[in-house]
Amino acid sequence: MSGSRPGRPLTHWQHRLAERGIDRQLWLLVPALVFVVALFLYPFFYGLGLSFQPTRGGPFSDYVRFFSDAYERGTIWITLRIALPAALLNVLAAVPIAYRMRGRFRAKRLVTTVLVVPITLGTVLTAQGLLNFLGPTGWFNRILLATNLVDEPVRLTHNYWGVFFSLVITGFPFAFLLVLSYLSGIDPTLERAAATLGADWRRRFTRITLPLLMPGLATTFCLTFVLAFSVFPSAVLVGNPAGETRVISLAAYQAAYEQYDYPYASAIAMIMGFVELVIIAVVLAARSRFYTGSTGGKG
Amino acid sequence: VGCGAPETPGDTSGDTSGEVPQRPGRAVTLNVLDVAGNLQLTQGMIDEFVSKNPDVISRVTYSKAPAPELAGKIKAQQGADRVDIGLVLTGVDGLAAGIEQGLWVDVLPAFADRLGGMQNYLEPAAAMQKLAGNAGVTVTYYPSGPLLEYLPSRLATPPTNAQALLAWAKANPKRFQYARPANSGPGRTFLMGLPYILGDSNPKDPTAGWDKTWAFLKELGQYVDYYPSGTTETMKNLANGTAHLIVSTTGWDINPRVLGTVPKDARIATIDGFHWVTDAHYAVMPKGVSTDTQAAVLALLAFMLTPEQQAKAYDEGYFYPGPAVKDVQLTSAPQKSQDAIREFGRPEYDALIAGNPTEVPLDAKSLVAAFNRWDREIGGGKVKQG
Amino acid sequence: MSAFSRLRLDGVSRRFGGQAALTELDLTIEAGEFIALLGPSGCGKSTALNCLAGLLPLTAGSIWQDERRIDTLPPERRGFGMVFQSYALFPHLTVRANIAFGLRMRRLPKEETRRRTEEAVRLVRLEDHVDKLPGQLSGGQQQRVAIARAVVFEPSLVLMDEPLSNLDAKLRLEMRTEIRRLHQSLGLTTVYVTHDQEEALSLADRLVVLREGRVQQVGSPRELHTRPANRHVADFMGYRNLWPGRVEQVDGVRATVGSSGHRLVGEAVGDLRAGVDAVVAVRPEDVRVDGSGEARDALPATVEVVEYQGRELAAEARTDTGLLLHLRTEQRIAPGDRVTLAVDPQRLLVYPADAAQPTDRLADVVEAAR
Amino acid sequence: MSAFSRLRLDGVSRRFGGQAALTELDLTIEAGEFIALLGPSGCGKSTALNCLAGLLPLTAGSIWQDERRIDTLPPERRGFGMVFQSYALFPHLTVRANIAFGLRMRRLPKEETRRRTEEAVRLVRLEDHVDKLPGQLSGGQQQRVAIARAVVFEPSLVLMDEPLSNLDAKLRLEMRTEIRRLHQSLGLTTVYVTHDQEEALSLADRLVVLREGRVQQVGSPRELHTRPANRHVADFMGYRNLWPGRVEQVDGVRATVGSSGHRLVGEAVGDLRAGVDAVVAVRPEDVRVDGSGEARDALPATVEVVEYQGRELAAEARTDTGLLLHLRTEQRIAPGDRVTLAVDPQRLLVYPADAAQPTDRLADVVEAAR
Amino acid sequence: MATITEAPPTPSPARTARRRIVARPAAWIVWGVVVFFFLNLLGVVASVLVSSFGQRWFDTWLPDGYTTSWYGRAWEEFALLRVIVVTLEVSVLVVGLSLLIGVPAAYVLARRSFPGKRLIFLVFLLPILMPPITYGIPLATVLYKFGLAGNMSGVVLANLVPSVPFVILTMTPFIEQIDPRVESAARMCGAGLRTVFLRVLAPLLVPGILASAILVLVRTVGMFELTFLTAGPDSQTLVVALYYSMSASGIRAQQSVDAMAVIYTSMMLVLLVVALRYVNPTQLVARVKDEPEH
Ligand SMILES: Nc1ncnc2c1ncn2[C@@H]1O[C@H](COP(=O)(O)OP(=O)(O)OP(=O)(O)O)[C@@H](O)[C@H]1O
Ligand SMILES: Nc1ncnc2c1ncn2[C@@H]1O[C@H](COP(=O)(O)OP(=O)(O)OP(=O)(O)O)[C@@H](O)[C@H]1O
Ligand SMILES: NCCCCNCCCN
Ligand SMILES: [Mg+2]
Ligand SMILES: [Mg+2]
Repeated sequence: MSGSRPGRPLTHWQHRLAERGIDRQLWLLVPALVFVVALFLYPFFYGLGLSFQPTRGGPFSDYVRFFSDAYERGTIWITLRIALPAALLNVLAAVPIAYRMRGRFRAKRLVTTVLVVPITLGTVLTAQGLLNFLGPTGWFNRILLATNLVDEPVRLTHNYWGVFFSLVITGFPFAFLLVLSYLSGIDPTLERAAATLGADWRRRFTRITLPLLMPGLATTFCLTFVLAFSVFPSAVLVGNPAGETRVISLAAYQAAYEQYDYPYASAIAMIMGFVELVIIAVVLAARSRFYTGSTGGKG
Repeated sequence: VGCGAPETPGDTSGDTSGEVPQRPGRAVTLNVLDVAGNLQLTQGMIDEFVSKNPDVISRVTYSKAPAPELAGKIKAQQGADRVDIGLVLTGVDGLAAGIEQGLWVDVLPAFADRLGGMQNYLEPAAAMQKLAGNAGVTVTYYPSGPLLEYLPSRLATPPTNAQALLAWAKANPKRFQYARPANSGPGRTFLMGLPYILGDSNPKDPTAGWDKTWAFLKELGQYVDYYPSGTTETMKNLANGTAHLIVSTTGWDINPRVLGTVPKDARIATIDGFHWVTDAHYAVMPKGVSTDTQAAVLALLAFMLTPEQQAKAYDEGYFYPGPAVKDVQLTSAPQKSQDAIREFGRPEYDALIAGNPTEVPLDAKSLVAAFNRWDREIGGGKVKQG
Repeated sequence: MSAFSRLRLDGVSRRFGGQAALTELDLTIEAGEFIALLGPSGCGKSTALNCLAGLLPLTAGSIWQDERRIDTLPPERRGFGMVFQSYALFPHLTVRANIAFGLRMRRLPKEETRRRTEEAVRLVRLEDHVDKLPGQLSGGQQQRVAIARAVVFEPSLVLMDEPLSNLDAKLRLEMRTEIRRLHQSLGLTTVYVTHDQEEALSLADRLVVLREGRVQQVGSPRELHTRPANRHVADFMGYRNLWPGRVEQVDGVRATVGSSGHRLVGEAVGDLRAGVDAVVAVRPEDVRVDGSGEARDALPATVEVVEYQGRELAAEARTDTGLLLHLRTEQRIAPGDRVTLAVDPQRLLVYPADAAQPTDRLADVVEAAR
Repeated sequence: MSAFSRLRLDGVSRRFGGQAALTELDLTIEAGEFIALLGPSGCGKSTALNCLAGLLPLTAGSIWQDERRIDTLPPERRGFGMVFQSYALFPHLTVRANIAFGLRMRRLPKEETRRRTEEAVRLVRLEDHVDKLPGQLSGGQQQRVAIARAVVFEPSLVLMDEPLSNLDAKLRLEMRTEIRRLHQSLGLTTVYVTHDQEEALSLADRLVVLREGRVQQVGSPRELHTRPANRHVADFMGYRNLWPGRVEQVDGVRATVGSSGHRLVGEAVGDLRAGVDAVVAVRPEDVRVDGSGEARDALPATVEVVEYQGRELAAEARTDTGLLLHLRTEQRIAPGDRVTLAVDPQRLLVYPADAAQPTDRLADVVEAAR
Repeated sequence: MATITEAPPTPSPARTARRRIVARPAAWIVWGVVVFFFLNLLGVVASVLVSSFGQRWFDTWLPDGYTTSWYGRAWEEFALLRVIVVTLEVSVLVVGLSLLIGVPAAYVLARRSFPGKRLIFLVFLLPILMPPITYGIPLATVLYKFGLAGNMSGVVLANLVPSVPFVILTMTPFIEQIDPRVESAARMCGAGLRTVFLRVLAPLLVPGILASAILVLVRTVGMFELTFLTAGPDSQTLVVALYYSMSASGIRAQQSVDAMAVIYTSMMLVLLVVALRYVNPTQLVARVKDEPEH
C-alpha cells in the first residue's frame, strides 16, 4: 500500500512548539503569573508612577525634596548604619559555628530547632522581650551590675543597640541555617582530598571550603541584609524612632500615614528599594567572581 | 486605570447622605475605632447601651490604632467608598487631622437637638468642644497637666520652677525624662504648657511665639538621655529607678499606680505658675457611613452624655477626673472605680484644678508644626545627620 | 613522605555505632606492590582504605610504616596520595592548580612546583586543558587529573577507591591499563579498592577479598582465580555454577559429590567428609561441550538459552534431572539442542555448605513458574 | 493495544534547541523481534526510545504501526510497555499496586486485574514481596517489578532503556538472561537501549548502532561483531587496535596497508584506493602470539604490560618500529618478553580514515612522556 | 599471604581515642558564643513569660508576686478571641490560596524549560527580595483604591504576595526530587495527564505540600508589615494587635502586653512544633534540599 505512505508528512504544529518547550502544561503558570502581575508588579509600577506625580512641583520634586532635606536624606545612612553591620555580623558569626556543626552529631537537630525559635518569634515579640531583658533593670543589666562589670546600667534599648540586637536575634539564626545548608552542600570528600594532599585544617578551610562557600555567603548576606534593611517595628519599639533609628521605612510610613502624602511616600519607598538593590547588585557582582557551579554536594 | 493618589471622598452613595432618621430602620452593626485609648472609659457605656437597645445596635466591634494612622485609614476607606467604621473615638490630634481632610460628618448644628447633654458641659470641657468645631462631640474631659512625678525614696525635694528644673536636670543628668510629644500625652502637655510657664510671647504660636520654650527645651535636652517613644516607658523608668523625675498628667499619675506599673508612693509636683493644658476625647462619625448607622451613633452619644453614664469615666483614674458634664459625683461611679480613686487618688487635685488657669491645647496645624520642630530640633537633634 | 620498605596493618578494626564495618584486618604491604581490596558492596573496602589514609580513626589495631606507628597521624601528615571514586577535584581550581595543590601544601619552591606540575600534566596528557575547570572536562579527563594530583608529590603510597567505577566500559578498559602502567613506571606502591573482580585480577599483584568486614582470602590473582578459599569467594570470582549436593566420598584432595542425581568429582577445598552437605563450584568457561556421551562424568542436557558473545556463546543448559548449567563455548549450539556436558575434575571445586544462603536466582524461578 | 505485524520508523528526527539529538532514523521492526539500540553516551538512544514511546514529540518524521500513524498519539494511547533505567517504580504503591497500575488504567474488571497481576508476580517470583513498597526491595527485585509492570498488560511492544545499568556485575549477568527468556516465553517485541556492546550482542536479534544521532549500522550480532561498517563502529565493538596507515594496494576485498613500517594485509571495508589514508582495526583477541618469527606478516615486538584475566592474559606489546598492539592470549608471557605477533588477514579490517579524530589514548602519551 | 614479621606492642585503646577527646580552643570559643547566644535568647523569652505572671515588677530580680489575672485582662482588653479567629482565618485562606496558585507554577518551573523562564523566575523571586514596606505601601494604596483593603480580603491578598513565591521556592526541590521517569512510567502504563497528577504526583508531593503549607502558615501568622498596612478594624491578626498594644495610645499594664505576647508565642510554638515534624529546620529559612542523612 505505497499510496498510504505520504512521503515525509508535515510535522504537527504542536510538535514544533513542543520542540521549543511550549505546550499546554504552561497554562499551569498562568494563575501565579496573574497573581504576581496584579498584586506585585502593578502596585509596584503604580507606586513608581505615583512617585512622579507629587502634590506640589514637577515630576521629580518629591525626590528632590527627599534628598535636599538632611532629616529625610539621613534616614538612608541611618538604615545602612544599622542594616549593614547587622547583616555582616550575622553572616560572619554564622560561618565558624556552621563549620563546626556541618558534620552529623547527636544534638544537631536540637540545636537547629532551637535556633529556629527566634525566627518564629517575629520582631514584635522580640522587641518586647528585649525591652524587658536588656532594659535598665532587666536581667542582663542586673547581672552586669551584680558582677561589678559596670557601675550603672548600660543602656541597650531605645537606641541603636536595641535595634541592632533585635536584628541579630532574628537574623543570626536565619543566616546560620542558610550557611549550614550551603556548607552541607559542599562535598565533604573535597576536604578529605585536600587532607590527603597535605593540607592542614586551616588551609583546607581557606583554600577549599571558604572559596566554595563564598557565593553562598554572598547570598546569605543579601537575604539577611534585606531583612535588616526593612527593619520597621523594631526601629519603633526598641529603637529611638525620633532620632538615631529613624530608618527609611519609618520615613516612608510617616509620609503615607501621618502626612497622607502618598506620592512622597511612594518616592521614599522607591528610593528605599533602589538603595537596597544597589547594595545587592554590588554583592552579587562580587559573588560572580567566585566559582558558583556545582560543589559536588550530595544535596 | 490612572495613576493618581487615592481621591478625596467625593460623592457618597445613596443611603449615606439622605435624611438621618431618629432610629435606624434596622439594628446596625457598629464598628468603633479608638485611637485615643478612650474605650477604657467609654466601653462600659457603649456596652450598656447595646444591651439596652439591641434594636438600635445589634453588634459592636472595637478596634484600636495609633492616632497617626487614623486619617489615612478613613481616607482610604472613603476613597474606596466602603466606610465601615461608624464611630471614631479620638483625641484632639486625630480629630483635627480629620477636619482638615474633611473626613467627618458635621454633627453640629444639624443634630444638636438630639444631643441635649452637650448643653451641660463643664466649662473647660465646653472650651474643648469649641476647639472641636462642628465635627466632634466631647465625650470625656480632663485637665491633664503638665505635672512632674517622682518617687520620694529617690528624690526628696522636686524642683518647683523652670530654672530649678533645668538646674536639677543638669545636676542629675539622664534622670529627667519625658516621652516624644507626638506619641505621648504628658509629653505634649509639657510641650504646650511650657510657654505659659516661661512667659513666651504667644503660647498659641509655636513657630514665632515660643522662643523661650525652644531655648529651654534645647538646653534641657543636653541633660536628657533619650526621649522614649511612649509614656509607658517613662513610667517604667520611674518605677525601676532609671529616671527620677518624669512628666505626667492626672490620669497618668493615678492609673499606672492602680495597675501596679508605678509604685503607689509616687508623688506629683507642679511648676510655679503653670496652666492646665486640658485634654478631651471626642466622638466623630466618618463621612460615608449609612444614615442608619448615623442615627444609631447619635442615639448612643446622647446616652453617653447622661450623668449616670459619665460617672463611668472616673474609671480607675485613667483620665482623672474624666466626666465632661457637670454634676457627676464619684459616688455614682461603679464601686471598683470609687475604691481605686479612694486609694490612689490625690486630695490635692481639687485645689490644683480650682486654683490654676486652664488653657485649650494648640490647634492641629500648630501642633503638627510644634511636633515637627520638636522632632527635628530637640528629638532628632541628638543624632548627627549624614 | 619518606618512602618505606614495608607497611603493616595490624588488627585494624572499625565500628560504626555498634556495627562492625571492618574486623581485624592484618596485612603487610611491601614497597612497590599493587594490592587490590576486593569485595561486594558494603563489605568494608572503603572503610579499610580510609583507615589507611587517616580519614577515619581506627576503633582498634594499629598501622606501622616500617618501625613507625602512623595510625595516630592526621591524613595530611601521612604523605599518602589518594584517588577518590568521584574524583573529588576542587571545582573552583583549574586543572593546573588542582594538580599543583599537593606541592603547594608542601611549600616547595615556585619553580619546582611549576616544573613538577608540568611534568605530571604531560604524564597524563592534559596539556591542552590545564586552564580549564574540572566541570569543563569529560569523565576520563577528570579521572586523569585526579590521578596526576595524587601522584605528583611522589607519595610513598597511593590509595585508589573505585577510581574507574564512574567511567564507561571502553574508557574503563583504557584507564585500567594506564593505572597499571603508571604504577610500574613511577615505582608506586598502590592499594586499590574495587568490586570488579576482573579489574582486580588484571591490575593487582595481590588481592585481598573482604566479606562483611572480614578478610576471606589474600593471594595472587591466579590463586584467587583458580582456587577460591570458600564458596563466597568462589561465587564472587565468577564461579557461576554453584550446585548444592552431598559428599559421597573424600579421597585426599579429591571429593565425590552427589548433586541432582549426578555424581561429580572435583577438588575438595576446606573441611569435607562423606555425608556432609557441600557446594560444587564451576565456572561457565570450564563446562565443556563434548560430542561423546560416554565419558564417566558426562552430563546429558538440553540447551535452553543461548547468548551470542562474539567469539563465544554463553548458554544455559538443563540436565534431564533438572540441574541448570551455565556454560561458555565456541561451538555453535542453539536452544533445544541436546548436548553432553562435562567438567574437568581439576576445574570443579567442592566446598562445605555453610548456613543456608538460598541461591535466589530468577532463572530457576521462571522455570518453576512455567 | 492491538498487536501489530510491523512497526515502521520513517525519518524520525528530534532536535533540542538547535542541536540534533536524532537524525532521520529509519527502522522497521517485525513482531517478535528483539532490537537493541547501541551506542556511546549521548548518541541519541534514549531520544529514539522516547520518541517511539511518545514521551518526546518528534521534530520530523513519522511512526507507523502497520498502516496506522501513531506519532501523534500520546504515550498512554500507544499501548507500549516501558522499563526505565532506574526502574521508576511508584514509591508510594506496593509491589502489587505497581504491577497492577497498567491494568487499572485500562479499567479491566477487578477479578481479571487481580488474576493477571498474580500471574505477573509469579512470573517474576515476587510472591513474598507483593505487599512491600519499592523502597524495601533490593535492586534486582525492583528490576523485576519494573519488568512485570511493563509486561503485565501484554503490550504490543516493550521498550527498555538501559534497564540493567544500575545493577552490579553479577546481577546484571543474571537479569540479562532473564530478559531474554521473558522475551521468548511471552512472545514480546522488544526494543532495548544499551551502551554495553556485550549486552547488546548477547540479547538482540538485530542491533542498531547510533553515533551522534545517526544510524551507523543495522545488523545481526554476528555482522556487527565481525564486520563493523566503519571505524567508529569497529572502535565501539571492541576493535581496540586502531592503527593509522596508508593504503598501498587494493585487490578486490583485500587491501595492503603500510603502518609504522609494517605491511599489513586485511579485508577492505568501504571505499579504498591505493594512496589514501586508512585505519586498520584488529581485536585484541585476534592478535596471535606465534613462536615462529618467519610468517610473512609477523610483527616482532616486546611485551610491555601484562594483565591477568583468568584463563587469558591481556597484554600490550610494542613493535620495534613503535606500533602498539593490544592482545589477549592464553600463553604465559611477561613484561620484557620478545614475542612475534601475527594477525589473520580475515580478522584484520581496513577502513578509510575520515576527518582527523586523534586517538586520544593515555597509553601513547605516557610512552611519549618517558 | 600476609605474614606478621614482628610482634608489635598491643595498641592501647586510649591512644587511638585521644585525638577525638581533646577539643581545640577554637571549638571552645565557638561553643561559647553559641551558648551565650542561647542564654540571651532564653533571657529574652523568659523575661516576657515571667513578667506576664508578675503582679508587680520594679527594680528586682523577680516580680513581687504572681498572678494569672493579666491573661484574663489581655484576653478581654484586646478582644483576643476575635483576633485569634481572624488570624486563623487569614492564615488558612492564605495557605490554601498560595498552594493552589503556587504548586502548579512550581511544577512547571521545576520540570520544564521554556523561553522566558529565567525572567519569570526572577519576577517570582522579587517579592521575597524586596522589603515588604517597599511594595507594601503602594500595594496597600492600590488595594484601598479598589476597596480591597481594610478588611480580610486585603490582608489575605497582601499576604499572598510573599507566600506564593515562597510556596514555589519550597515546592521546587520536592518536585525535583520526584524522578520524572515515574511520571513517564505512569503514562506508559496508560495514565493520562490528569491521572498522573492525581494518582502519582499528588501522593508523592504530600510531604512537600505539608511542609510548605506549614511554612506559609508560620510566616503569615508572623507577618507584620503587610498585615499592618492592610488590616482594618475587623481584620487584625495577632501580631498587629500585639504591635498596637505596644504602641497605641492609652495606659496599659505592661504585664497584660506581656501576657498577649506569651499567647502569641505559644501559638507560634505550637505551629513550630507541628512544622518541625514535617520539615528540616533549615528549610524554614530557605529553599534547601534535605541534607543527606547517610
Ligand atoms: N559513616 C558511616 N556511618 C555508619 N556506617 C557506615 C559509615 N560508613 C560506612 N558504614 C557501613 O560500614 C560498612 C562498610 O562500608 P564501606 O563503605 O567500607 O563499604 P564498601 O566496601 O566500600 O562498599 P561500596 O562498594 O558500596 O563502596 C557498610 O555496612 C556501611 O553501611
Ligand atoms: N531535554 C533535553 N534538552 C536538551 N538536550 C537534550 C535533552 N535530552 C537529550 N539531549 C541531548 O540529546 C543528545 C542525545 O541524548 P540521549 O539522552 O538520547 O542520549 P543517550 O544515547 O540516551 O545517552 P546515554 O547513554 O548517556 O543515556 C545528547 O547530546 C543530549 O545532551
Ligand atoms: N505600652 C505602651 C503604652 C503607650 C502609651 N502611649 C501614651 C499615649 C497617651 N495618650
Ligand atoms: Mg566504597
Ligand atoms: Mg539514555
